[in-house]
Amino acid sequence: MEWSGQVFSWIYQYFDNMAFLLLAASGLILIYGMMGVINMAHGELMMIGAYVASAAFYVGAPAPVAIVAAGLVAGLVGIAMERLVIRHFYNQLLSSLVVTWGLSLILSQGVLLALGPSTMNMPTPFGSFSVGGFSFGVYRMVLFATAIGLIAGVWALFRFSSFGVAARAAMENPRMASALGVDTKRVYTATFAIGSALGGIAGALFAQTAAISPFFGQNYTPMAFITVVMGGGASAILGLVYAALYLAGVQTIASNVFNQYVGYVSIMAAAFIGLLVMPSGISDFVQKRRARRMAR
Amino acid sequence: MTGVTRSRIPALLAGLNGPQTLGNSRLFWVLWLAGVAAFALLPCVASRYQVLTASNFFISAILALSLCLIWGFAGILSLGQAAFFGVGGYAYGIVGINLIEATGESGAALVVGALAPALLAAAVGALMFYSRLKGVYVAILMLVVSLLLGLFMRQTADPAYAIGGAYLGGMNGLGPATASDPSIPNLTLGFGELVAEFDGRGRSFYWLALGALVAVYLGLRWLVNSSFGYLLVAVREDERRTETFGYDVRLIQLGAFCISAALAGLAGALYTAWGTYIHPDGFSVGPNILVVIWVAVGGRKDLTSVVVATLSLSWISIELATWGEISLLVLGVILVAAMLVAPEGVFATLGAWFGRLMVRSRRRPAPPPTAAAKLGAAR
Amino acid sequence: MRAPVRSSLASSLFVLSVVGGAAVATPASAKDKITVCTIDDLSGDFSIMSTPKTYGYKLAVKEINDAGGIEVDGKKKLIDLISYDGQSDVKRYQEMAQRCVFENEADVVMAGYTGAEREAARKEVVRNKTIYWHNNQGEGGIADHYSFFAGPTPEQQVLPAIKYMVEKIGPRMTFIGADYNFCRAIGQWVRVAAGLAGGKIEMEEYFPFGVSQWQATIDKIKGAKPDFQVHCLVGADQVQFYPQAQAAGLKTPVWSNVTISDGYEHKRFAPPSLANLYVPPGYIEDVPGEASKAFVAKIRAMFPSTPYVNEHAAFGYVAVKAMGEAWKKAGSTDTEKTIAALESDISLPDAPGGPWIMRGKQHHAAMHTYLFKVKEDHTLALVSDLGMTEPQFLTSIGVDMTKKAPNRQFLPPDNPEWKKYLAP
Amino acid sequence: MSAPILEVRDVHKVYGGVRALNGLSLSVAAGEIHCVVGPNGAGKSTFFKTLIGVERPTTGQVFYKGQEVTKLPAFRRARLGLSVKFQNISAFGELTALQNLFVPLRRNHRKADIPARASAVLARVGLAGVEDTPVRQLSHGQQQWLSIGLSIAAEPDLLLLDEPAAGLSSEETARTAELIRELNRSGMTVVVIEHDMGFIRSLRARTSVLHYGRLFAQGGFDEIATNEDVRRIYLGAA
Repeated sequence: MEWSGQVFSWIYQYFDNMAFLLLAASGLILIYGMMGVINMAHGELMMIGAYVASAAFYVGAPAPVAIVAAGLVAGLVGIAMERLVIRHFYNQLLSSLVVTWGLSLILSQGVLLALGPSTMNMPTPFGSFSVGGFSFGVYRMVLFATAIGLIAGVWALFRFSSFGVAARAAMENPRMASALGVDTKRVYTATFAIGSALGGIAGALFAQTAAISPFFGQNYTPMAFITVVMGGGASAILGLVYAALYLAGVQTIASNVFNQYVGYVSIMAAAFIGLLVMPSGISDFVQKRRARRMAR
Repeated sequence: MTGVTRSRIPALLAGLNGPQTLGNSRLFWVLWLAGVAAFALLPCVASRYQVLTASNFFISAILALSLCLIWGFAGILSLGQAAFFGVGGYAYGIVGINLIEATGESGAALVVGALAPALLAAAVGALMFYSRLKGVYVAILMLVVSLLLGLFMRQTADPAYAIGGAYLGGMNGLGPATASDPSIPNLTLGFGELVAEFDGRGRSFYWLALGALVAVYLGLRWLVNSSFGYLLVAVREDERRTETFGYDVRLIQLGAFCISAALAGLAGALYTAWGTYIHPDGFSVGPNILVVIWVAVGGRKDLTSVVVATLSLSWISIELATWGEISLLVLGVILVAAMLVAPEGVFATLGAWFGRLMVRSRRRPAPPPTAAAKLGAAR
Repeated sequence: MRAPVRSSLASSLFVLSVVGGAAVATPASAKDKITVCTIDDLSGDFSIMSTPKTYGYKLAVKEINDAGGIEVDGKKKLIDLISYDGQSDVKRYQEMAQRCVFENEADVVMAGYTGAEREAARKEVVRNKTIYWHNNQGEGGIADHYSFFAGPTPEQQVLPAIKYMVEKIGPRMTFIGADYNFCRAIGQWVRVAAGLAGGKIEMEEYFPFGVSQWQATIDKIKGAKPDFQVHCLVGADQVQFYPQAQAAGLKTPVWSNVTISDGYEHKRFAPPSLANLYVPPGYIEDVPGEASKAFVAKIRAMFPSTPYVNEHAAFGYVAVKAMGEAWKKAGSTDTEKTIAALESDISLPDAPGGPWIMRGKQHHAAMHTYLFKVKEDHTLALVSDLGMTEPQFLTSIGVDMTKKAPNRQFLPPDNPEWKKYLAP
Repeated sequence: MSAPILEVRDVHKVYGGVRALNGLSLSVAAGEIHCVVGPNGAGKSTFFKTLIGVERPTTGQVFYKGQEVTKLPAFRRARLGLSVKFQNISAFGELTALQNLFVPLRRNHRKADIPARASAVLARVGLAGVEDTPVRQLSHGQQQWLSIGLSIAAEPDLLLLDEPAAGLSSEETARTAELIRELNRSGMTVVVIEHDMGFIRSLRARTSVLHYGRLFAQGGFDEIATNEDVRRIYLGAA
């Protein structure tokens, strides 16, 4: 066991912790940040992704195909949810929370009734590598890279594409946007579908390391929300990255200096303190600091 | 409507009526009294199980009212109301175990059960409101507080986690530290020889819980229709504007928050006394969301609706639990349907609709059209 | 102006009282039957483990009823099985336990998977002087007049299995577990077992339920270089340890008494995540023997979609059968008479896992436990039949339930002889 | 001219890279009506917010009655006798007019006295008789006047009005101007922030023009109205 291995292990854990938060929150950030909807059923979209990926995998599809299929199905379910229910609850935080809690009960319980209490997960691919006497799973790094890729993709989509411009306009001022010829309804539906698809993909990715059950997603939702809210609304996607950097950093340090129990508690404590210091989230805080610096 | 009814209602009721609450007419109060009387007489016809279950529903309704005060009237969203309920419950149990043999009563434990969460709310609330935390950030922060409390309570399985004679007990719940310590006492009120014990399974506890619910309900009606209540609504509608009248909005929010926490704590203490059991599961996400569901489905801006919704939903979900696997699915469908049909709350919408219907059927337009109203109509 | 609300309230009140009236009217007919009331997680996180338990109940009740019922008070009576869904929600257990006791006037209540569920239901049942059963493994040591336990206790699993591991694999072990009562108790039992068998615990750490990233712990375990690991990882998040450890190349053998027997993880994780895992169930589908095969066949005939016949199914079945024997022996459903019968060492020679005997002085049962090992392809190999294991802990600290029930829970620190093993 | 009741010195305010105020200095004399005008984006709303304490200036100072109040929160400034009315209607829609007036009045008066005082305030702003009407049922103009009523119920020394004539008919605008003059006659200093030059004209008061976050010009209304530079920035903005 060498120092290089220990140091790499810390970095590895940091990336791993970050990947967890980023993946769990990547779909939520769109739905919460752009539509003001707290989607408690996001975990169920992840669960659907996990089921679809696993089913596709065991009928012979290669893993990447299974993951894409998971995204597609979750996206379709998202469209149905949005058209039938969610569209009545834009920007109503707690009402949307209640209604999506109901949806989450329906989805998880429906899957339980239809498919039974569990299914086989997928094998973890890629094996391991070692650094300085420590060995590490390759897949966790792939998760991290994928998470970064997905976030960057979403950012680019909303930043550069014409859909992104229309979406941002619709979020900012729906009436103005529709007067300018943006079909706001379709933009909302598409945004929700993309958020849902991201959830499905995240679920499929987690399905390769976690057991799959109808209640698979519920373990991710609260932590994902804390991350999203911590990020703040000033710049949603950047905020998510800040929040993941911050929370995963605190967790990694605390788990290694103390133990993993403290590490877990410290995420919550860090969110508590972070929100008090930055009452509108990290991205808002950063933006204000920058503004103040420019003024001087 | 208010203008008409004000003069006709006895002075006693005037303080309880106002536009902050639906149901201000004489008819409403007659029906209200009939409802309370029916509940009071319920133990005479219902089985023991129904009585003790209804006691639990009343306690839930107090918890729901506590959230209604801050969410519906002061505009503070909280996803951590069950934290105060849990703290109140544990406080009652801990104090009760330690004092019951010395004093022979557990009224002090009930008081601590309300005060402990109020103190917690004062501390957390001061930090939140003086940091200018708002909206969803308050909601999430309170959820984090609740989860942290739950994390702590779950890992107290070690016997070292004992406060006097009370062993926190981790996931298995609060209990006596040693064989010689008493278990969580029934609610026992009074002094010396003059004590009355309220067994959570009996009628006396039922009436006590009903009385507590009625008292909290009337107390909150009075509060929200008082000038402090107007202030709460003012804060909800426009924090900044209220501040420009010289009010420290943060202090008002903190006050409402502490009152709400004390009521939630009272409910928690009653819950512990009811089942003589308290466990850390109450701090997790589900129970916190459940309170929000009760309030949202009822209609967060009306106290009566919240009580009716809590009683109905509790009853529905406990009946559904006997249906087996399909129960949660049906509950989900009910929630989604309720929110789609009446996003502002099923019972509040129903009440407002019936209010309009009553007015129309009497063929009397609601307010005597003032010059101002005419002017408004003309525009 | 809120008449509709009031009137809907009034009508629900009416419904309540009608239901109440009906309930008051029913006991007469209910007395013709023996009522077994069960509460299990049919939905929520724990439905994976607990759904098969209801299969065990249903099979046992069917068998008893098909044989014409049980003769009590001079009359053959059938068993009426009432099952509620606890929804993996502790508060629901409390509420449903009340319903069992007061509304259904149950003769016995069987409820709960986790310790929290068990205590929520058990406290309510025993304070109303009704017989309570818990039918899967637990932390053991509960000495209560009304409470009976069908499943194995830690002393029956940990002591023989750790002894085997120390002797066959090596003395040095690491312990990781969920931070709650059950795993804390298992931790204490592992220390006792290590002390008794001459093993050494190199590392002991507890984790909250939400933990799902394990690299730091994997590093630590590797650093400790144990001969084998002891695990008490509980819940969907924590069991992610296994694929992560495989991926990170941690191949040290693992012993765990919470895996496979409840949640049949070997059927849910893609191989080889769980390879080299040793488990000590009181019963699982793979237990050899005619009784086991017959039991699996009967469960599958009745419930073809059963994913795996686990410990819950077996001990749910055993508990109802044991109550049947006790009622028969007592000739009555009277609570005290039934308890007296149960305390006379009721035995089931043909239980799925082999002979099973309720030890009346302990309210826990003697039974076979087995040591299985998970192979690369996730099939299970029987390593050792640990033999008939007796519950002795309560007796060893001087408790005799047939004489006086202390109505509390005892844990290893209550045995003064073990103080030396438990000291950190 | 008497001593300034309100003074801002070299105030800067930056939002995310945008300089809303850029070295603004301005003073208001006790007892006057003072109008602040400027084209869109001149920094009027930001100026208003820094005066009432909702926003803090990035740099610079604000004085009220000779005391520095730069870092004082809004409610403390209000207690010093500074009262405001926001641009959008800022009465509480879900309360009745009387209950609205409870909010400013309950700080200084006993509960029993409040209804009578409230009626007096309502009469003063021309709204006698609407006590029990929920505010959302009032017309737009009535809500504006009630909002002014709320502000004066606090019995301030300085009244800040942000666009009091926004969305009003010409008849209502004239009544509003009359109300402001009447309040000023009773001893209140009034600062009116307004985009609409027509309304300012009817007040005929000292006027400051803001442009790009600075004081651009100051003087009597006629002086300002005939100033070529002011005309140019207004037309340029339009």
